[in-house]
Amino acid sequence: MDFSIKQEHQGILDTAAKVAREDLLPRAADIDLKSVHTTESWAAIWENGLLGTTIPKDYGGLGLGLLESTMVLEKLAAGCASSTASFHMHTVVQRYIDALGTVQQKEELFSEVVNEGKLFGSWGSEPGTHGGAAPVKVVVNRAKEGYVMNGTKHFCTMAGACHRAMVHTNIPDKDGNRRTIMVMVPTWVEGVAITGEWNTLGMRGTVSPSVTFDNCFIDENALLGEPGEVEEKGIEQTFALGDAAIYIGIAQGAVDWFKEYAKSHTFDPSPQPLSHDLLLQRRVAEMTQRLEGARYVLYSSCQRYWEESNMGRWYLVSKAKYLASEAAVFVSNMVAAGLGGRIAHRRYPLERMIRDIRTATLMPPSPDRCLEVIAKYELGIDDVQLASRWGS
Amino acid sequence: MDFSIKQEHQGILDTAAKVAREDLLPRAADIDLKSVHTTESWAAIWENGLLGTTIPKDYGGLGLGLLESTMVLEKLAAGCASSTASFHMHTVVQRYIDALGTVQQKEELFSEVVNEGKLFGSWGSEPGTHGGAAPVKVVVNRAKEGYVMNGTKHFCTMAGACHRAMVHTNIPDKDGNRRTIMVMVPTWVEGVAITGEWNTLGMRGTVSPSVTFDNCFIDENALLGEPGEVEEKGIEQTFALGDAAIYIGIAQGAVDWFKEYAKSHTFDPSPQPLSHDLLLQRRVAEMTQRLEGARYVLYSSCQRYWEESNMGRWYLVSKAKYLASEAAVFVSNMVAAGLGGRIAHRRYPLERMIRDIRTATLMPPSPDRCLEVIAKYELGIDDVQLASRWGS
Amino acid sequence: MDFLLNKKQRELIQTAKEVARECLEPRAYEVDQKADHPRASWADVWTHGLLGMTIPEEYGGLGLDPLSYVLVVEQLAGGCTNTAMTVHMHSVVMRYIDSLGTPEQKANFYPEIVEQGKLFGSWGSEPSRRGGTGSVQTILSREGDQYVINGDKHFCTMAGGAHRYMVHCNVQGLDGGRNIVMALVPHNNIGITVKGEWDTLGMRGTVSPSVSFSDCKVEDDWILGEVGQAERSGIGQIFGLGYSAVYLGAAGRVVEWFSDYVQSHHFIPDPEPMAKNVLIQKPLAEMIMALESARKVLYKSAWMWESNSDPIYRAVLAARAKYMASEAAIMITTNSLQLLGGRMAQKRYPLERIYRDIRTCTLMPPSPDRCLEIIGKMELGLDDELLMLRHSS
Amino acid sequence: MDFLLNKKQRELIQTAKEVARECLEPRAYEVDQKADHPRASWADVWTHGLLGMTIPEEYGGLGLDPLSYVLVVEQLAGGCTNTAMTVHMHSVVMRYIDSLGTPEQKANFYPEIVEQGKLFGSWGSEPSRRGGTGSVQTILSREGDQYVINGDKHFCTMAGGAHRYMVHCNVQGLDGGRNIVMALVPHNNIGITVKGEWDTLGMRGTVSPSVSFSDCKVEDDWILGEVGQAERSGIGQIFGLGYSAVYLGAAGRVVEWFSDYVQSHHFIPDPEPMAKNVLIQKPLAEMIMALESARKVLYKSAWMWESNSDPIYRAVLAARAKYMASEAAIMITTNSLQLLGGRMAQKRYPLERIYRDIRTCTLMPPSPDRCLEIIGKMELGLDDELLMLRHSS
Repeated sequence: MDFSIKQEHQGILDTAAKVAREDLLPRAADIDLKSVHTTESWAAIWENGLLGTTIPKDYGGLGLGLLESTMVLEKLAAGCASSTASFHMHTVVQRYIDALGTVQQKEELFSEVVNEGKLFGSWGSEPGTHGGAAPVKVVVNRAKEGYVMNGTKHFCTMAGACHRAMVHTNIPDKDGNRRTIMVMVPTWVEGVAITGEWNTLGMRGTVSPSVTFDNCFIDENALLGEPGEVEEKGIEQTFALGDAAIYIGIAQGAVDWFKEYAKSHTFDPSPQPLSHDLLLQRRVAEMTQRLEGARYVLYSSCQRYWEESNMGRWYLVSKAKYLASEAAVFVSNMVAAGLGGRIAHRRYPLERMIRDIRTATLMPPSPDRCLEVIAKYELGIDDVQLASRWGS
Repeated sequence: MDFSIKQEHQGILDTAAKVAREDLLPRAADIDLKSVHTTESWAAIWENGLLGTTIPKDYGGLGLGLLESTMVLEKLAAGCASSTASFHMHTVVQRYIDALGTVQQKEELFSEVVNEGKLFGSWGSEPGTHGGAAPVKVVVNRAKEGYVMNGTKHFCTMAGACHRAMVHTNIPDKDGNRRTIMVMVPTWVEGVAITGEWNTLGMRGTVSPSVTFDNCFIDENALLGEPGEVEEKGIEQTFALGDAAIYIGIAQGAVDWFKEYAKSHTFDPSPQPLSHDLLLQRRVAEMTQRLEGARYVLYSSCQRYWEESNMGRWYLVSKAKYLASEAAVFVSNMVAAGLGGRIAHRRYPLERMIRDIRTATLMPPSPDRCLEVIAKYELGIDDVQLASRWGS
Repeated sequence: MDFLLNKKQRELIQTAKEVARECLEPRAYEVDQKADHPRASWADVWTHGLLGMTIPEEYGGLGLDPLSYVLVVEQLAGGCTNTAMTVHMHSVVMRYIDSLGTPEQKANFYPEIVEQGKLFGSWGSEPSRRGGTGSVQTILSREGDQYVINGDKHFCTMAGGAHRYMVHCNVQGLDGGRNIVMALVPHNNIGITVKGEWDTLGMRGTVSPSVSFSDCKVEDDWILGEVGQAERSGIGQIFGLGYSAVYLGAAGRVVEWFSDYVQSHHFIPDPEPMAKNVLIQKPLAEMIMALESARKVLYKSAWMWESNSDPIYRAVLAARAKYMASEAAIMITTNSLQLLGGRMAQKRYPLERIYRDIRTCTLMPPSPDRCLEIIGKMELGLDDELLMLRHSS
Repeated sequence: MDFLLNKKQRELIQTAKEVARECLEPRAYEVDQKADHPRASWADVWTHGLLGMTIPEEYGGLGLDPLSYVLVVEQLAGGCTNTAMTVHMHSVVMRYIDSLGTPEQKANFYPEIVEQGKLFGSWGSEPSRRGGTGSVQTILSREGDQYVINGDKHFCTMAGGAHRYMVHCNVQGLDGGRNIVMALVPHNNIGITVKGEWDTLGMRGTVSPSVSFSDCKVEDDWILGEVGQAERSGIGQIFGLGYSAVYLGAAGRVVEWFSDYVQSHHFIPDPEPMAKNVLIQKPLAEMIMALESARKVLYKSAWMWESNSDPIYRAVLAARAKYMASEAAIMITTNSLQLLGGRMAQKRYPLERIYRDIRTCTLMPPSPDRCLEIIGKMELGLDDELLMLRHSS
């Protein structure tokens, strides 16, 4: 066992922490208020060389493994959860491209990210189906010199702001069976229309309206891999690992702000800063310990992820996501109770952090679902339907 | 022991529940969005005969005791916490008038409420002092044919919307010592200026900016009682009882909405509504039981309130406020986790209820302070400074 | 609404508290250590007129309403959980006799309690069945001209200590469904064999081993009521109400003891009594509030009890009380021990005993899971599922 | 970062697990019931080479680093908490000897363990002092040409069972401040009187009564190091690390036992094994996650241990581990008992024993309150207060 971090990675994490503090945090309040895309924050991530964390070094990225790229998300989320959540989605898309793309596709797509700072979304959810279920309503069919795509996606994060979106679609394979395929859709093409609103409790900068594809023409080159090939790659569950990192990151940001506030504020009749209050010290300790436990379980899940079977991966991500989500909600309650009415004002970032935690942790799978996966794995109970209910 | 409710009171509670459901709830989302005064909701409370719950029957009010008037607040808060919180403040002002006013003052002031639907605010907080501390900065001095008032108040709920505000001020008594006196200030007079913003996580309709009094002329008739007389009346702590009722009320409103949603929504692949889910049933049970315990402790505190010494009153209200606040926060976490991402959308009232609970329960005294009071009372530890630290 | 007690209730509480503190509590340690019946404490309960709490006044009892009853049980538990729990079980049997028995049966059995201080036990649980799911495999059948019982019972409280036992039996021969009937048997009946031992974490004085029935004869007129009547009567649900009173009585004693202790003890290097420490005050107040809110819910359930005898209605009332009371009691015993530290693990302090007792008696059915399920289904209007729950359990 | 164990650690765990399950666990019930020293289990620990875990390799021990050490203690506790706890205390004394002892002392004492399987105890607590606040009233003084100890100690683990005891003494004559020194005394020394009894909720085999010293003679060369050196060494904080390993080892055994039980049992009227019930699955997963996150924090503290020997730094590491481990262990033992119901209160099931053991050994200082205070002050940069906390405690 070894808890140390390599020097090379520590440098990247320090950069991420700096970006979070200096670039993301100062913009977070305005983004939240207006509920708009976090364009400038993404630019800062790019300018600091972090947009390609999951792009291989050969293609100009940082080539980070699952553990290190997840730690970058944790650091960034302490500054702004919304921009980090959409950036997270972008990094998973790079994993898909790396796993499924041809050399030509990689060269072209990765270059847009590394050299031009473009972002790629990932649109999977469909109305009436759960998050993890295979796409059924967005279909791709052969057309002259390419394909046409039709259907509607929900929760299309970065719609209107990303350069391309990796749309989870279904396509007939050679035998005519419908299989899943990822399509890198340029968002500017004809037949792509944004519909719906995005007005939420928190995570308001992860603007995620619905998108409809109406006979949208797709170039041959936009399809990643063969029909069904994506199902074998085991990338899907890495979404939940990044989510867990983001929960821990926002919560750590809230704890850090709480600590700074306590160290720098004194209230009558006490002559000393709030930090000298015993009950406040306990709160800080309880929060940091919860986060610490969640953090190392997450890291450990990241480390073991690629060695595991599919069920083992569900198990690992469930453990990470469950603890991270519980710890973050715990932190949000503790900071609120610890500072009282002061934090309810929107002029303080804690108010936003609390809303972001409450909202981000509502993303499926729910804690109950995670616990179910953990228990079934440990008890050796087979559940082939698990993946399809994951999103509920 | 007797848990029944008199028929006369049950009728009033039914009316309150109806007003909450039909008048307050439908307006709550808009009020929250705009962060504006709940004028129309107050009108509905008046039109349904509830504006004078704490005004004696002789003066046209309902003449409810502490227990019943608190129960009315609980019912109303299930519809809209913001309008109920400001209405609550108004009802406490009537208690002060009843306890301190002359017959002439009562006739005049109560008539404004009963016959004209006017609202009275209560402005006590001052910058740099805690909620429960005696006023020091807003002073009243003798002037020709009346008094002049100077100073600034914080958290002036209903400023700009209430007809009169009962301002907690200090005044020299016969011996020249400064004592507390309540002044019924008409809000339209010269020298009253609203300053400051109100932009909060929740309870956004309890618009509470700062108000400055600049040589504001006050009629002799505006002073309630003799200097210092108010300190003997023991009304102050009833604020916290009403707060507790509001917490329970909002939380019950959230549970009720949660139950209705669960009964009426079905999600694939289950053929039955969500209400058939065992874990959801547990959630409902845990929430209702927490609320039930808090509710009866509150009622019991109301019943015993007037018989108690000052310390005994702090003890009773601490018990009620602590349990109500813990139960409400518990409910807000449980409903969120129970329905997941669905509730984060602002189109659902739960989103607002969660913010309202989180914000309202931050009002001093904190749970820690309540626990301190309870323990000291039970352990027989005298703490004469208690009242002055109550608001912290 | 009125949260004050009436004069009769105040007097009852006073009597019960005196018995509990002066008679029961001094023996509680020994009862626990020996895992033996609290016979001397039962005698004191009898002498003070509380063994007939639930016997109608016309038969010499107190005929207490459920609210007054739980107030008394709570006080008794403040002295000795074992005595309170066994007296409670006995008192439920008295209610069954009142509800289901003939005038002859009442005239036959009640004087044994009122005049002789005898106790009656109630044996319902069966091996391999989930707790609280009633009697199925203990069969009451007709052999020639008499009734006999065959089968096994678990958790047979007061085995060897009570005078008679009310055995929950299933009537043979009717197919499908459950056909429960209550049969009274004397303690020394032929065909009753105590099989298991009783060596438990806590509640050691409730002596509840397994018991085997083999052609155990039952007098014709010792069967209470018609087949199925016991279940329809809505009596059995009061078990849970009394358990709740035991939990809160014991937990209340812990809070009181804790309060006294922290006021009178201080430890070097702390200069003041523990009571002055905010880290003692805060959790003490949390304990007090858990206790108080659980009490309110229990009292309300008891107050509402007689307004409806429907078993499902009462199961919900009992579930409310039991859930709150067991959560509160576990929290209070766990935290008080934690706050006072290692010294309290020693058996010479009462916390150690009460802690074990609470952890044990809160395991009695219905479990917190089941309580929550019952309450949740009721709140969500799932009456059909409640009914099924009842019939499957 | 790497969460995998190396080959040596895997082998150690394997050995420790075998000893725990095959030798220690079968005796755990008896050790608990008799409240007697687990002598036979100590012998097995010795035979398998684990009594010298913290003795340097050059003296025939294993010289384990803190991480490997806690992994072994955790495994032992999975078999018998009493054995694991006493072996842990013994192992801390070995660390003191290594850090403070002269080569002569090491050559004198270590063979007693390695070759003869003797155990050394450590007695620090004193009556009337808050737990963990060290030694002040047990005085080491010069009488003529020899050292003698006078005073009272509490919680003297292994009293009568170990070969020698390391007594935390205060040196007389220097005014102000504390001047702790560690003195080794043989178990049969004149002037040592066992005064209290040891009859506790759990951890009954750690036999830790009170002991009185009256002019108890100490050999000149049996004092470890200079006055004050023991406190500066940062050794004592590892007590808390080992406690955490005991908690998690016992709790891990409970989770494993619970898992097996619910897979192999079902109760009428439920048609399937308990493992299929969501109300079993969910709390089981909660237990697993509490265990896993506490383990991660413990292992990290152990991994960081040797990077800094400052007592405050190590107190924070120990507080982190102990807080998480005790919360997890209490939750796991409480909930597992609750979920499996009344049957588990019987002493024939291991849950009953482990439940009492965990509730008892988690009471050892530093308390959760103190752990949180230490962590909180560190997080908030209150180094002065941390220092004061240390000196006042």
